[in-house]
Amino acid sequence: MVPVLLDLITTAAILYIVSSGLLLVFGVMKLINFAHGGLMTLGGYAAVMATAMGLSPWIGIPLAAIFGGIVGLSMERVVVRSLYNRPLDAILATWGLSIIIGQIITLVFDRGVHFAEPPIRGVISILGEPYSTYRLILIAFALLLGVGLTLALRGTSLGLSTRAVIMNEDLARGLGINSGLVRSVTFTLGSGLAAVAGALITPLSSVDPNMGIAWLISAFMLVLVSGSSLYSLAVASIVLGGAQVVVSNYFGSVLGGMTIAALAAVILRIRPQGFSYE
Amino acid sequence: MTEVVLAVNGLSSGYGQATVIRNLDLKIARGEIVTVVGKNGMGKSTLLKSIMGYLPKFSGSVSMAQHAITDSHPHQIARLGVAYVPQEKALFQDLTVEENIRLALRGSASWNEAKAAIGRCFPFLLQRLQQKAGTLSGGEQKMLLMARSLSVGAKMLLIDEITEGMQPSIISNLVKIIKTERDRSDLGVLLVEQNIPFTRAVSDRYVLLDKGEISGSGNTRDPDTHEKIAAHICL
Amino acid sequence: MKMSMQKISVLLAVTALWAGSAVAEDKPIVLGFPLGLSGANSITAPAVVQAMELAVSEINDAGGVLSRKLVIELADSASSAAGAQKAYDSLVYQKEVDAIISSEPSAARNAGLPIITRGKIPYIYTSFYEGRSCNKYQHIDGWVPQQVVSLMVDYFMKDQGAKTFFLVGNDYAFGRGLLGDTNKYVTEKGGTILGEEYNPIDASDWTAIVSKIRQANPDVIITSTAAGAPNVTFTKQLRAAGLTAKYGSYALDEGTAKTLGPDAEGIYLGGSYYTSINSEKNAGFLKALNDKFGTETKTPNELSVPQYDAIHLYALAAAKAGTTDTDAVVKALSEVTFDGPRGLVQMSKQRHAPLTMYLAQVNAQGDTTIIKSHPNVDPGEQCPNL
Amino acid sequence: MSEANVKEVASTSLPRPHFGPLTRMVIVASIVLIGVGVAPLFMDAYSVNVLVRSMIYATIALTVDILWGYLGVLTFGQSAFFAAGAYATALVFTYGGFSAEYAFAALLIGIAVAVALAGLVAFLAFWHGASALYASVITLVLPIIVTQLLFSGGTYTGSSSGLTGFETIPLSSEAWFWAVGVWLVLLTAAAWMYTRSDAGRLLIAIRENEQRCKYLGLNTSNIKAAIFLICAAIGAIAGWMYANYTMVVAPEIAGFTFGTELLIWVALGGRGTLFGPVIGTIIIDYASAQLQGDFPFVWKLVIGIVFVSVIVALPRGILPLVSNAADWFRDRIGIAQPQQHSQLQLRQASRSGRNIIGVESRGPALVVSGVEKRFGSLEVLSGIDFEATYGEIVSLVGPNGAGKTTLMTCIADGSKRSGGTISIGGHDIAHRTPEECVRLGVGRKFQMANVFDSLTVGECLQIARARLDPLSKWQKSGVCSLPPSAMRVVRATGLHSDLNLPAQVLSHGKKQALELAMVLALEPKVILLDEPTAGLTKAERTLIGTILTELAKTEQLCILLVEHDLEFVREISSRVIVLHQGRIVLNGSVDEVVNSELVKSVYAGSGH
Repeated sequence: MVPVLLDLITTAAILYIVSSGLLLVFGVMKLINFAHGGLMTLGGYAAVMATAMGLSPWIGIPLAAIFGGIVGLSMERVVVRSLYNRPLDAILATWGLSIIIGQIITLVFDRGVHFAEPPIRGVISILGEPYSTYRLILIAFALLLGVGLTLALRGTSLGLSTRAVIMNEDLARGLGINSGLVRSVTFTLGSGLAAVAGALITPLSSVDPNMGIAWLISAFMLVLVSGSSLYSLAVASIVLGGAQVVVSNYFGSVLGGMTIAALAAVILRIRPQGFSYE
Repeated sequence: MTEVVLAVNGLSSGYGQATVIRNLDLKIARGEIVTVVGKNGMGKSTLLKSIMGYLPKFSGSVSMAQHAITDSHPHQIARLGVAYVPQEKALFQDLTVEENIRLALRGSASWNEAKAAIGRCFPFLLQRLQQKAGTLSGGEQKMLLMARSLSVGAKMLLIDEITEGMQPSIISNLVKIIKTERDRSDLGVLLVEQNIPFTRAVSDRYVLLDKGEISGSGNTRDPDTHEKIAAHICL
Repeated sequence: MKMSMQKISVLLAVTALWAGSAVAEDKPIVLGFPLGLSGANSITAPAVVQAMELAVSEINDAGGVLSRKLVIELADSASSAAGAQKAYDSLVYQKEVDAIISSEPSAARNAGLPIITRGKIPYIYTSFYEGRSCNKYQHIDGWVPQQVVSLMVDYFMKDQGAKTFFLVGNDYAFGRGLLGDTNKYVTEKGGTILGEEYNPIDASDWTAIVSKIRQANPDVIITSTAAGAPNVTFTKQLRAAGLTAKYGSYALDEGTAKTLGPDAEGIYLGGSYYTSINSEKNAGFLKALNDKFGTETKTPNELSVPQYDAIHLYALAAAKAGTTDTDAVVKALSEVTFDGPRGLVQMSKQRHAPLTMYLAQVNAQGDTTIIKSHPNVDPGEQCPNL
Repeated sequence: MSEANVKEVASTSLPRPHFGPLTRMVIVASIVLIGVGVAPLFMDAYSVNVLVRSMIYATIALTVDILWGYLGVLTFGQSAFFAAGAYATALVFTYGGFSAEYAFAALLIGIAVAVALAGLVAFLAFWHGASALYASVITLVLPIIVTQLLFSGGTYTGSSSGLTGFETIPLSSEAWFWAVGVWLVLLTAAAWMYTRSDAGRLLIAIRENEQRCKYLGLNTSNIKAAIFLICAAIGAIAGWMYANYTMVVAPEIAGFTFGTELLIWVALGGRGTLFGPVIGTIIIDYASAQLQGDFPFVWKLVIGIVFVSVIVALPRGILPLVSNAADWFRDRIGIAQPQQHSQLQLRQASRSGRNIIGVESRGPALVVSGVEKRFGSLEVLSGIDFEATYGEIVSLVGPNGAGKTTLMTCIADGSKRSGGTISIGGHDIAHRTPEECVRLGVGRKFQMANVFDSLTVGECLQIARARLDPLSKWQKSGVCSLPPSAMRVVRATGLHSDLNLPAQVLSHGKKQALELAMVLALEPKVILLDEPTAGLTKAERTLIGTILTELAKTEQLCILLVEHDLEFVREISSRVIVLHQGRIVLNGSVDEVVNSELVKSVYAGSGH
């Protein structure tokens, strides 16, 4: 029971880390960033570069944040900005951007798998069960991310402005908040988070030009059932991630792989607002 | 009269294809309180939204303290010192009282000055800074709205039907506060109203709006004010 | 728009036909290579290209085949069925190649086979695969499950005294086929299968499977995960969980093992080619590659060496048949033998090849060490009707 | 206009001899068909083979265009239906062997499976209230699950390797080229005729303003589902052809990647143009066969960059750019294209009466009792009780936020109120959807003029009439029958001379009038008008007022009116209901209300 429980919590933590950037963008801008997977890949390669340069694997994480942020900012400026009123087109355009990111990575590196040194190896014993230390650290990261983002949104004036734009953009503009700037910053931050997530999962994932795509659909579904709340996302990660672990354990991984997408579709059919309160 | 703070020249605007405001001229001087009176659907709110940059201006120009704001965005206009109080959805219900006010503070305006202004006008709010705005009563929410607009160091207030659903006693208090703050910092105030007693008590001038055009105006001290306005807005 | 495009094609076609007939006598023999230049197989493609270039230049330097030169015609199959259809069409109908040699995923091969059949062209498939692909124009010099299973399982059971096994694969034809055979063989030999688990081919999360392995606590884990990412994600997640059972993989290649760093150490690999094979032919092959490509040399692998062998086999077959005529070449391909880096290769068993099979282990440096080899391992019943 | 069937030619342009669109289409299609017939004789085998596949893909791209470009449903899932057709064929041939009967059976099975899958998707994605994003999500999940099922089929479905080695219809490549080419041309022509037809305009109406369609009594969910099912069937047919022609199936044809590739082709060709996606698919697929080998990675990068640029800068794709350039060129050399005026004729509809379910002409038209509406803890309406009879004009007045529009919504959509009952002509509306309420005889006009901006005035009227006069599915009928009431509004406001103008260029007043005419075209018994005179000039108001008064009298309509213009209210109302803070504070004659101190205080704001 203990390992299944730990699997459940760590899976939820990984899903939370992977989805939070997408949620931030969806919450503020009401559009789905399909380049999220591509940005995660970028983060994975940041970790590869950190290894290649002989830096500590931990350096890969801020490096990923910088890469993702820069790429995200340019994407917002050049492409996403003109699609605020065309949310379905925004999905397609960001998907196109994801293709572009993947191909550029392929051209710069190659199509193959690359090596990134994991920050930590080994297992520690939890209630007599040996368990992957890194997966446990990811729980801490997820908590840190959740608390950090919540504090950033609640404690800083930019965060306050961001929340205001989420709640009522027109009113926020009338109070002197430059909502365009808030969107830019949000997209940059969301992209940075995507890349950080990519760097964080490298110890558990292969680093190749498609690494992020595998996570995209799960992240996308989680965000849709979470609306725009970080809290709902935590609930959704635990419920859907948990369902995936349970289904994989008792009905096989093949069904487990479909769990998040299928369950989310059904949840949204029954309750269009998903796990959020509104 | 002294320096003009808000000048509207030949403004036409509206929604999409529909022209609601037609060729409208209006000037507000510093320290002047002007009320636009009209029935629902005559374009009062549209006028404020157009000035604030929410709606496209089809023709004409608007300037605020000598800055042309005809093509400016709402946030730029707000930063020039215009505090706008919309009629509906004017508060962030899920944010606290303090957050609602802080959101409007820009650059020079400090939280301490804002608190001082709140203490002067609506001292009860200081005890409730951490309360969610949505949990305030309807009347209290209106006062929070006023508090927000008065605490940001604005030069010009645009207020859309603040008295809607307000108790008469609160209304008379509001009149006092608006006038005091006007005297204190030489504010220009543009109100949109249907409440005749409030209009008479608070403003220096009134303008009658009819189907997007100004159909009359006057000084609120004129003895026939009530009749003129009543004839305009009642059945 | 459509019309004008067609006109251009018409012109091109006419020109090609005319040019073709004029120089028929001494034209070179064109070998078509549909190859995953993009998509999943693009990882191994550069090594494959080098191996084929080496083979062709060796043959041409020795005077060619039937005193005609060999020429390489490459086409990208994008490692997919749709891409393969385009590539095979282009090679068969546009480039009019004399034979096709390829090392693609099974879906791409299957997509190409109907075109081979229509075009009536000798075809050599050079990848290890799940077995039982039969077509009258096809020969195969890669290994099939029967050839590797006994080698791997016998080693663990006899040499290492292992009793319990856990099988892990991706849910795809090769994964299922290989593990199914393994399961059967282990049971026959008196071992116990504690679990046989499959993950979707595009899955990146192995949490539940790793958990089950931990609970089952087997002596040996044998995997048949898909090449590239799945091999890596599984190994990383298995190692992160601190599981120390013996780990044998049918699908991990030397190159990917290197990108796993210390996680790959100790993994047993089964197959027909490793660079560490200690033979004169292999040493000669590696040297020739190095001489030809220098610092650009890509590590040869389980796809590139069979490709090298296949080109030589084709050359021998055409020489034996005395013609490039399809039926004669296909017949000769079952008869010729080539002694290459992998040892003797003859596609004589129902179009499949008995091969020398090797068991290797990854060492701390990420290189492989050969532990065991079985010569002349029979592919068994593959195409009894051919 | 007292006689029925009086024709009225709306367009003023002179009838001059030129080919009608239908004739031109037949000519173009014939030329292309001849091209298809001749092409394989001149092309090399390679081009024939590649183009057969490209043309099969083009038929699915066409369905993607109908769904996305016309209906506004962004679908990632057409690949799944393609796979259904292809796998049905491969499985039947693999396990049953080939025969003509089996080939036909495989086609039927493929279509059946695809339609069943599409039915499931439609059930999930197109229910009343589902968002466009949700529909896309479902179409995204579909290929993922179908692919997984194919993998899980193991040796039965061939898993990752797919199925091959089965015998199929023994046709040469050339024969396939002809068969697929003819099918593609016919399908494109049919799609072109359908999208140009009256019924095809409805797709655009749904894309633009689904809500308005529902309030015109059209069950948009069913319409969307029907189109989706047909497109799934066409996808399955394409899959059947693919499996027969290529003699192989692989799971990738079901996948999300192929689904997105279809979207890319459609986007580049030009969504909503039919020809663009068809030509785009053929060119891009053909070109990628050539270029992908030479520049494997750069080619995909280029496609990605072009795709993003097109989405951002040319949402209508590249084809419109080409045709605009052609128009410009024609203008330059002076060959002016004759302006296509569909010459819509208005006819007076004979009274149908069949639309309203058993109206009790005696008794009240509308009974509202105890109606409440709450948003969370906020009470917007409470204890609303009133009745209105046929021939009566009742005005709802009250300050902003009094709940007037909310009350209208509750009457027109049975699912909106939180409590109480409403009945129309003696029928309880229960929890009926807006389109069902229309069947009970409710017509609703919205506050902001709510018409279909990119359709013409005539098309807007036809769609308003669609519930009673089914739209032609293959041509522009050129006729729109209107009941006398709607006809009167159209003629009085001069809309009859604007029938061929896009609705978006109308003045605000004419838009309001058009919407009113659209509502009247439903032959309602109770009409709800939300500020019909907002933004109108004095003259327009008077006109509308007169029309409404007459309609109430002659047609015995019950009209419920929300109005701020109290002068207007006084002129036309038979009764006035004053709403304040969600309650009825007064319900009486015009005079009673006008002279009420209560009302004055409500309006003048001097207390409650």
